[in-house]
Amino acid sequence: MSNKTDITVEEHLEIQHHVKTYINVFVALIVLTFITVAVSYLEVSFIEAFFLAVMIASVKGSLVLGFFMHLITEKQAIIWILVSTLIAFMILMFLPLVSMIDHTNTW
Amino acid sequence: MMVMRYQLAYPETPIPIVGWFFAESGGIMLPENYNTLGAMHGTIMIFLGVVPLAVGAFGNYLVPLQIGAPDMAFPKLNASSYWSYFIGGVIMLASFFTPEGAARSGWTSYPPLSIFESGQTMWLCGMIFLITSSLLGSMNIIVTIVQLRAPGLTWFKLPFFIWTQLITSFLLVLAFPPLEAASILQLMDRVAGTSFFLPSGLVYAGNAVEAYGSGSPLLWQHLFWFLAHPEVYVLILPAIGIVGEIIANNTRKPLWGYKSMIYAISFLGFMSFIVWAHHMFLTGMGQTMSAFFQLTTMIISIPSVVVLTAFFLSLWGGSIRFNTPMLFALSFLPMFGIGGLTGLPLGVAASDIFLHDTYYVIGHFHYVVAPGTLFALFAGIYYWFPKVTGKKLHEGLGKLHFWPSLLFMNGVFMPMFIQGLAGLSRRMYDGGTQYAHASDILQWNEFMTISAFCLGAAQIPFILNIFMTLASKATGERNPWDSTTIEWSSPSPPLPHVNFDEEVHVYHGPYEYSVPGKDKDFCPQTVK
Amino acid sequence: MIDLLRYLGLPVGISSVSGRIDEIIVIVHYLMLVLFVGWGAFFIYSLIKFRSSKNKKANYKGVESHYSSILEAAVAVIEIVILFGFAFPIWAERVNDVPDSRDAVHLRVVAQQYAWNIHYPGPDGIFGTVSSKLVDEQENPIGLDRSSDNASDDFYTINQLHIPVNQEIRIDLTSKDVIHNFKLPELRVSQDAIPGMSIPVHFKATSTSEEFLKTTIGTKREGKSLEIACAQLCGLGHYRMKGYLTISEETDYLAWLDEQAEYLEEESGGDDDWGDDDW
Amino acid sequence: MSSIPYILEERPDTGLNNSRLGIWIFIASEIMLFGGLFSAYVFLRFAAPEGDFDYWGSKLNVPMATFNTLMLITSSVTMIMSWASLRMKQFDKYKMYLGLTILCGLGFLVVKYIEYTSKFHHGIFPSSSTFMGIYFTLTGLHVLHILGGLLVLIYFWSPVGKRMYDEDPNLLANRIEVTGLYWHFVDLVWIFLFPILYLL
Ligand code: HEA
Ligand code: HEA
Ligand code: CUA
Ligand SMILES: [Cu+2]
Repeated sequence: MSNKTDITVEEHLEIQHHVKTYINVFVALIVLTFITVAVSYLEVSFIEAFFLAVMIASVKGSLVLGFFMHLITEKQAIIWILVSTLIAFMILMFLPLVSMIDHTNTW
Repeated sequence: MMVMRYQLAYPETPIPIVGWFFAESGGIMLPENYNTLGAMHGTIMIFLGVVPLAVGAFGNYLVPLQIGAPDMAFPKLNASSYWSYFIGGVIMLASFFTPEGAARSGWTSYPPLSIFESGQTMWLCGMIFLITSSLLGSMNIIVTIVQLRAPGLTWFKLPFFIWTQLITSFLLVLAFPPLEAASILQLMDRVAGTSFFLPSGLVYAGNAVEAYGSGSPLLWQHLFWFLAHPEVYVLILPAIGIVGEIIANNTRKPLWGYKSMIYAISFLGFMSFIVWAHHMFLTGMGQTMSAFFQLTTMIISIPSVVVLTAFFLSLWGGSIRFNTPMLFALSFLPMFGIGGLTGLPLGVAASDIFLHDTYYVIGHFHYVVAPGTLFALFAGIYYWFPKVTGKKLHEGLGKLHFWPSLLFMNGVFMPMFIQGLAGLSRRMYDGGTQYAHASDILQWNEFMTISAFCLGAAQIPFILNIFMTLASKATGERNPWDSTTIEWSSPSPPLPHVNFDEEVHVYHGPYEYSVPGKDKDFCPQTVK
Repeated sequence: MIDLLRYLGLPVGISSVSGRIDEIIVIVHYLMLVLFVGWGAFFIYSLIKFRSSKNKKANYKGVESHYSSILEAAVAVIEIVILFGFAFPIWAERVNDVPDSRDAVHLRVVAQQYAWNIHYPGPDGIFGTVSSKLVDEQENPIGLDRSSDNASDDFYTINQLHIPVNQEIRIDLTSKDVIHNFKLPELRVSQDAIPGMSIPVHFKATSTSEEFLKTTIGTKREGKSLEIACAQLCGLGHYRMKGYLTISEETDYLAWLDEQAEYLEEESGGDDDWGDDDW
Repeated sequence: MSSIPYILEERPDTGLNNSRLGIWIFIASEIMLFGGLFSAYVFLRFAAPEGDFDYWGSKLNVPMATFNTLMLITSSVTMIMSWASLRMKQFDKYKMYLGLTILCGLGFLVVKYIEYTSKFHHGIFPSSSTFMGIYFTLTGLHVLHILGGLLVLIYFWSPVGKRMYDEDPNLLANRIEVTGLYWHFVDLVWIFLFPILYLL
């Protein structure tokens, strides 16, 4: 790694390049925010609205994760941790729901 | 605390010695006391006892040693985990002395009961701290294992105990937060008047409940068991790890099927997230879900069988030394076997119809946690005591501790299966005296109570042993058991903050015992 | 095995489902016994054979055959067979073959701390409307709306469940306050009563209370008839939340129904307060 | 101070340093924490009477929340800029960006405060309905996360940061990177909270 105060020119350029990406992502996020709000005024069924909203949120989320949190260049170990978290998360989200629907309930 | 509760073999008679606790009722235990003690026994044993012991104490102490690291990765985090535990513990214990009393809705805290009953608020606050503590602790363990392994210590050279700690920590990290969320929700229900867990139209004690309603009591059960099933493997995995270490050491041969055991427990860890609703078969579950959860429950029993089988086969061809740690570790096997096997009829929904919430369940899980986990922890204490203090516990007293414990453990818990088969419900203040179908098996209550007292008495040699040994002179022997794993190459006790007095480099797998052609029957990981 | 389990405490089963449930309990216990004895024998044998005083030097390799995997596979296969052959069908029948009112004696059970309210639809076989707003612990514990259609002939009992023998019974189970569990141990019936949900249970009793009492002669249970137990912690009175179950021949059952109808008649002539009936 | 390895430099075989791995595991547990609440939200929404959630959801103030979303996104980008500046050894820029981040965070809190109090003024409390209950719980927990994050940010913005920088710029950069990861995560949670609570 570099010493205390100096960094090499290449490093500097590389970071500058990253900064450009950050700005682009920032703009994309802003645009998407307005799109979500706009979309919420569409007259669609709940399920459609739900999927639209979650889709856009997921896109935004992936942008944040991927670029701000550098997930796209992150190490294997962390990807593994997140993938298993995601699986657990999905289980937590949907199994209770499915089982609620499956319940025998005469009301 | 256990013992007091168990007085209930003699319902409604004044209780000797501890009767002052129930002074208002003339020494007679009231249902509220009983329910409180039941709930708090479960909570304390699990969240304040075994988890902190197995993960907090054993994990924090042994993980750095066994991987040749100077310390845990985040010492400050460790301290905050400890303090969080401390606060949580104080809240839990203090709740006994508040006017409201401690929680009395079972350690499962099913709403709506838990929302109406007193004492629950403190329980929830305590739980939030305890959960935070466990979370911080397990993050630390994961980072330590991944990052601080000594040079040369590759994944498949890790001792089995480390693997169990790693999986356990993952279970904690992923399963505990939903319970924290659920606790927050229940806290809101209690203090902010929300109704997450209250359906509409409740009438409690003759009055309509003034809440908005439209919540669901089942939501709590889902969130609770989403944690609590992985939790039971949190209780058992470190125990299995300890037993593995001790068996390898005292059979003087490598663990049989080391890799397959690692795969088995990883699989077990994953599966443990999708079996939770086997605790909820009788909540009106439909065919699809019950089939799914029965299937996963049966599948998850297979890795346990694999691990146990590996342990049994490890014995074959060994040169088995029967010292105290080994005795506890060996007795763990059939005891966990009984506990695990009795899990099967519970996991089959059709038989669970009859056995659900009977003493059969109590028997099942006490066999896995008491003579199971608890024995493994005892084994671990006997085994690592020389490392921690530089002094070896007395063998004779150890055996005096072991044999009566084994006997009376079974005396306490075996009859539970009989009572369960008779259909006796759990959490009965009077031990079931009211019910006709319990009349045949009531006599067992007395037997179990006496056994429980004897079991308590059987712990006296253990405590004596600890104090006597502490008072004796340290030998500082590094490796009294002729063991191979890394912790035994450090001084006893290990040096503060660095643990080891020389650079650690690892050359071998964890269990190189009786390697053909070597003159000594063990070959430490750190020696070329 | 069933004798062993009976000896240990398993009560006699007297319903259409008890036979199959007992059967599966027995099968699983066989599996457990075989595994336990098998492994146990191996365990003890190894401990004796390989004790260090006799076997000075351990064998580095240990067991080399892979029979154990076969064994593990066998355990898996047996479990699958148990599930698909027995457990799933029983459950399917339990939750999918719920009879409707025409084919069964249809009752409602409303659990509360600490009692069982049994709601009978009366001769018309149709339940009146209930509402939690009308609940009055003294006068109207189930919140029955007497003014609604079909409600006039409804009646209820507290802790007294009467059913006819050999007829399909369907009970819609719910709770007023907290979660309870409606358990008839001898009938192998058990179901959580959850507030906000109404969950059907169905079964057929195969022996009357009287016949059952005969089987208890000579045991500690002699003279104690059938009961409803609560199998879910529901508060301080959980341990005493007990109801009584009476299974009678159809004629006796009908007579009992008539009796109840008469009470109802008397009551509606005068004013209310008829709830706590004949016990 | 300590002999613990891989505090800053990366362990060769995992390619990670301790704190980066640590924070990601922390985030994993946070995902599950919010996951529990999201799961509760979905479960309750399905269990609730038809239209109940829509009715109460329509009482929320969308423009304010949109504004807040933009605030958080901005704070995220300033956060990462401050880290980038630090890596380019431009301490003053770092301090400015970090200050902006803190301001955005504070702004978020102020708007949230206005939102909450106006709800209370209209007699809307968590107990008003299940939707409001989950709304207050979710956003409340999120606010707590913001508060926690702000405390850490202020800590690094204060002279402590300067001292740390003078001692070892890489240490500060590492701390800021880790804090940033957390901060982005909090932003991420809001990105999901916003449509789910306000727009659906
Ligand atoms: C350490 C804790 C622990 C462990 C490991 C387990 C393991 C298992 N548990 Fe248990 N369980 C609990 C703790 C545990 N449980 C607790 C605390 C409760 C009650 C909670 C409450 O309601 O309060 C409970 C309740 C519980 C229920 C709910 C019952 C009910 O409420 O109706 C069920 C149902 O499926 C179940 C199933 C199982 C199964 C299938 C396993 C399987 O993983 C077991 C697999 C193991 C084996 C199959 C054994 C293999 C070994 C051999 C084959 C060799 C044996 C032979 C010799 C040694 C000689 N458990
Ligand atoms: C880890 C968990 C654990 C352990 C070890 C135990 C141990 C024991 N338990 Fe417990 N029990 C539970 C968890 C546990 N239990 C749970 C979760 C419930 C359900 C609660 C509920 O209904 O909500 C329950 C309920 C329960 C009941 C049923 C109550 C009811 O339904 O009405 C009974 C009844 O006999 C019982 C008895 C015992 C006995 C006699 C022991 C004996 O084995 C105790 C013997 C104790 C010792 C031998 C000492 C213990 C050691 C330590 C505390 C560590 C000391 C540490 C060092 C010295 C380093 N328990
Ligand atoms: Cu009703 Cu227990
Ligand atoms: Cu379980």
